[in-house]
Formats: sequence, structure tokens, C-alpha cells
Amino acid sequence: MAEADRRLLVWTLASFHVAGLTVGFVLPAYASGGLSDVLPEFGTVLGFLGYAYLWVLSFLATRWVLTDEVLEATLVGAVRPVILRGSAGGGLVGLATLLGPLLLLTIQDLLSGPSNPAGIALILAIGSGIATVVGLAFGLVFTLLDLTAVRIAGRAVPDGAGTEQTKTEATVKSPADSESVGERR
Amino acid sequence: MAEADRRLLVWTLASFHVAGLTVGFVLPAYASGGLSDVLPEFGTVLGFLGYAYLWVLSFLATRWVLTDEVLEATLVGAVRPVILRGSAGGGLVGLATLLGPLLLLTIQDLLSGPSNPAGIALILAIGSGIATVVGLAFGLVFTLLDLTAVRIAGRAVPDGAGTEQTKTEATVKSPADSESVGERR
Amino acid sequence: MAETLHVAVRTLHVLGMVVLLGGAGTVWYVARRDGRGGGSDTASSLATGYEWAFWGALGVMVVTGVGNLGALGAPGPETRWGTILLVKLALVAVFVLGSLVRTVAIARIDAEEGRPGPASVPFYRRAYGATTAALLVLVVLAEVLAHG
Amino acid sequence: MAETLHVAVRTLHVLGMVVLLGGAGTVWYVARRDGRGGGSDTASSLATGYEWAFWGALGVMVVTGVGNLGALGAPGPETRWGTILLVKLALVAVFVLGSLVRTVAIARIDAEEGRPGPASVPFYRRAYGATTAALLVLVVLAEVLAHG
Repeated sequence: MAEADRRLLVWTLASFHVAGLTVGFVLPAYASGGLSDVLPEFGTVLGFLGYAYLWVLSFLATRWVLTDEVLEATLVGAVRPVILRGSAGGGLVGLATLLGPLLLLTIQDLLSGPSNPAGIALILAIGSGIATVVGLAFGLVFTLLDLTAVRIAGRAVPDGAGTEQTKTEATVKSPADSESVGERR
Repeated sequence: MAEADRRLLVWTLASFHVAGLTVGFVLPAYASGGLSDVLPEFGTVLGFLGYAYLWVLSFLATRWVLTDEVLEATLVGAVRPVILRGSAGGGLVGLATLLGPLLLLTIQDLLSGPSNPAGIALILAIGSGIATVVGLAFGLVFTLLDLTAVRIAGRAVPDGAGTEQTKTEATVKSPADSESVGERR
Repeated sequence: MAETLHVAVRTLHVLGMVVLLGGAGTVWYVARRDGRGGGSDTASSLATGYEWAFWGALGVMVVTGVGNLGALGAPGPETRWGTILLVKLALVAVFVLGSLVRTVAIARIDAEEGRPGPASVPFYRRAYGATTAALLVLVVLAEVLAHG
Repeated sequence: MAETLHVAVRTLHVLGMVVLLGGAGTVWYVARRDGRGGGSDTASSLATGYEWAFWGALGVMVVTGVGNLGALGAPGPETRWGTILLVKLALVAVFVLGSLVRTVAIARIDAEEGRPGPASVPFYRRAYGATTAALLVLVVLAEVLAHG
């Protein structure tokens, strides 16, 4: 795939992960009746900042996952690399989602010297572990969703854009490709 | 001008006349404080039907005014034909605006035989006269607005689309013009 | 029934704005993009299509807007709400007049040049940029009126 | 201040929908028009631009939508309002998944064919027709929720 198309994929998948996560949380939370109590206390601006923070993390992780090699491998049908890397990316996002706000909230305490360093370190380690595992799970789920979308899209596109064909065409056409794409944008 | 462009102009001017008339009424009516009392009693559906009726009248009148000859003459700078015809069209619209609803409201009475034919005829004649004169005035105003727009547009368009140039170009290019326009739509 | 009608009127009002603003934004975006490349075919053909859609959607906007005003039982012109409405109506009047000039200019460009040259690209950019900006202001005013 | 913020959130929500629906409608319209003529360059280049805008606007829609929900103090899921919201949220979830497929397909078309051939026009027409239709349903549901 040309560079421009890879950038579109990274942008799309990163945005999809955050939007999908949000909708995937809001839907059952509202259906269970819990959301109506929690949401008003959350605050609009805080919600926006949280979403933006998650989006940046998701973008960085998606870009890290979707290297040229991983993308090429995925397009020829190898799912292992993208699943491994995607889960790892999810774990990193989970960890950063916990640590970022935590750091922001406790920065003053940390600078003035914590009262109980060992206890805090223990709690932090446990929290980080949980956040990473949760992130890993979500990373795996979203990687599988992405892969499914790629499969379905491959079938929806006309003239049977098969996987082998893609590989060879991408290799042969690459220079012409990026030229015309760049010209059009 | 090619046929496709004349059709766009008729569609645009007809729509503009009704929309402009409506906004031109609502703005001062609201500012004077009278609208808030009158409008709720008017009814949404009735308002829609009235607007549609006016639009049809405006479309027929605009199409009648904007013949090829009138349009050509206007583009080379002659304002008399379009002003005369535009005012006349306005008068017809005014007359039809009165008579259409009136006919609809009194059709039953008319069929069962009016109680006082002479009196009704007199009232109708006076009403028609007033409606026509009001329509004439509005027709004149809107024709002048249209002419102003054509003037300003002529200046806004690049490479000085002068009036003489337009005439000759329109004559020479006419076949090629309509072809390419048809192809693009 | 009256409820349903009111929701339908509001929906049409929003959809009309989608056509007006979405279309103007698209033509503006394409004219900006094409301006760098050179050609103006896409912008020109989109612009002509947009002008057709514009006057249809404008009619819908006017009639549903007035319908809304009636259904709401609008407060008087001396209130804060009324002042904003007057500003909005005045802007609508100016916008409609300006749009008339824009459409006539587009029809002229179409008529004079079989295929509009790159000379018209700056005009497209200015015209649709201004249209987009005016519509954005109208949306903000509409939202303030609806929920402010 | 909270008032102003709320109006801003609502305005952004409407503008996001203008981008999503206006853009999808435009690509659909152009793909239909081009399909008759033959070429698909315009549809293809518009589609790629739209996909970029789509995911930005979708993020705005999600975050302002949830913000709206919080600011409104939404009624519970067992009410009529809540049922409609659940239907809307479910449709949003399906729509987001479908849009992912659509964008990936567009990226594939762009990557495989230097200049997309007319073979892809039917796909554009179907994909953006479906997107437009789904968004129209979402607008109607949103209006019902806001004013019904």
C-alpha cells in the first residue's frame, strides 16, 4: 500500500478504536441504567479532554502497530504479527491510560515526597498490571475487529481484490501508486 | 446562454422570489411585534401549501419572463424588456395569488348559485385590481433586484466577462456549450 | 400528530442545512484542493450541481424556519431571544441576496466557458468560502435560539 | 458559562452531522452522476477526502453526543425516550462498524488501482447510498430525542 493509504488507515483505525470503545461502553452502561447517574458528574470538558487523551494514545499505538511490514503481512493473510503487535499496543494504551491521569493527580504529592513510598509503589504496580491486562484484552478485541473489517472490505471491493494479487500489484505498482495518490490529494 | 444555464437561472430566480418575499415579510412583521400573534394561527400545513402554491406561480411567471430573447437582451445591457415583462409577470402572480385560494374557498357557493352575483362581481373586480397592482409593484422590485444581481455577478466573475463579449461568445460557442454542459450533468 | 409534524419540520430544517452547508463546504474544499493542482473541472461541475440543490434546500429552510417560528409561539422582538432572531433574519436576507449573485455568476461561468478554466478557481474559493462562513454563523445563531 | 458550553456542544454535534451526511450525500450524488457518464475520478477523489473527514467528524459526534447525554440528565432506559436512545446507540454501533469496512475498502481501491476504474463506481454508489440512508435515520432519531 502506498504511504498515503497507510496514513488513512492509521487515522481511521485510531479514530475507530476510541469511538468504538466509547460507544461500546455507553450502550451497555445506559441500558443497565447506571449511566444516567454517573455521566452528569463527569463534566463536559473533562470528558472532551479524556477523549482527546485516549485518541492520542490510540493514534500512537495504531501507528506503532501498523508498520509497513505488519500491513503487508496482514494483506497476504498472516494474522499472527498484527494480533501480537495489536495486543501489545492495547496493553501500552491501557498502562498509559492509567498512569497519565494518575501522574497528573499526584504530581504535587510526589514532588513533596510521598508519605509511604513502598505502599504507593505496590499499589501502583498492581494497578499497572491490571491496566495492562485490560488494555491487552481490548487491544486483542479491536485487532480482531479490524481484521474482520479488512476481510469483509476485501470481499466488498469489486474485481475480486484477492490477497495474493494485492501483494504483487502493490509491489509492482508502488511508485506509480504513490505518485497518482499524491497528485490527487 | 445554453439551455441548461437558462433553466438554472429560471429555477434560481423563481426560488429566490418566493424565499425573498417570505423573508422580506417575516423580518419587518416580527420586528413590529405583529408576527408572534398571527403566525401560530396560520397552521404549518397551510403555510407549506401556500408556499408551494406561490412557488409554482413564481416558477411559471419567471419562465414566462425569461425567454431567450429577453435574456439575451438583458445580457447585452437592455433593461427595458425584462423590466416590462417582469412587472407584468408580477401582476399575473398577484392576481393568481388572490384568485386561486378565493376560488377554492367559494367554489361551493359559486356552484350552488351566488346570492348576490352583481355585488360579488364588483368586489372581485376591485380585489383583482388591487392584487394585480400589488403584484406589479413586487414584480418590479424583484426584477430590479435580479438585474442588480446580474450586474454584480458580471463584475465578480474573473476575466472581465463583459456584456458584448458574452453576446458574441454565446452565439459562437453555443453548440459546444450545450454539449459539454449536457455531458457534465 | 402535532408532535410528529413538529419533529418532521425540525428534521427537514436540519436536513436542509446539511445540504446547504455540506454542499458549500464540499465545493470550497474541492476548489481549494484543485487550485493547487491546476484543474477546476471537479469544482465547476460540483458547483453547478450545488446551485440547483441550494435553491431547493433554501426553500425548505425558509418554509420550515417560519413553520418552526409559528409552532414555537416565538417570544416578542424586545426579548434577548427576539434580538438574536432579528439578527439571524437580517443575516438570512443578506445571505439570500448574496447567494443570488453567486448562482448568477456560476451560471455565467458555465455559459461562457465550455469548460471553466483555472481562472475561475479563485472565484469559486472566495464564493463558497464566504457561503460556508455565513452558514456557519447561521448554524450557531440557530443553536443559540434553539437551546441558549 | 455552562449555557454557552452546552450550546457550543450542540452546535458541534450538528456541524459534525453536516460533515458526515453532507459529505456522504455528495459522494453518493457524484458517484451516481459519474456512473452514467463513465469516469469515476471525481467520486474517487471525493471519497478519499471524505473518509479522512469522516473519522474526525465521527469523533466529534461521539464526544459531543455523550456530552449532550450528560448535560441533559437523560431519562432512564425504561422510558420511551430511553428506548429510542438505545435504538439509536445500537444503530450508531452498527454504523461505525460498517463505516470501518467502507473506509478500509476505499483505502484498498486507492492502493490497488492508480486511478480507480469504472468498476468501482457501483461500489461507491452502494457504500455511500447506505451511509447516507443510515445517517438520515440517525438524524430523524436525534430529532425525535431532542424535541419529540
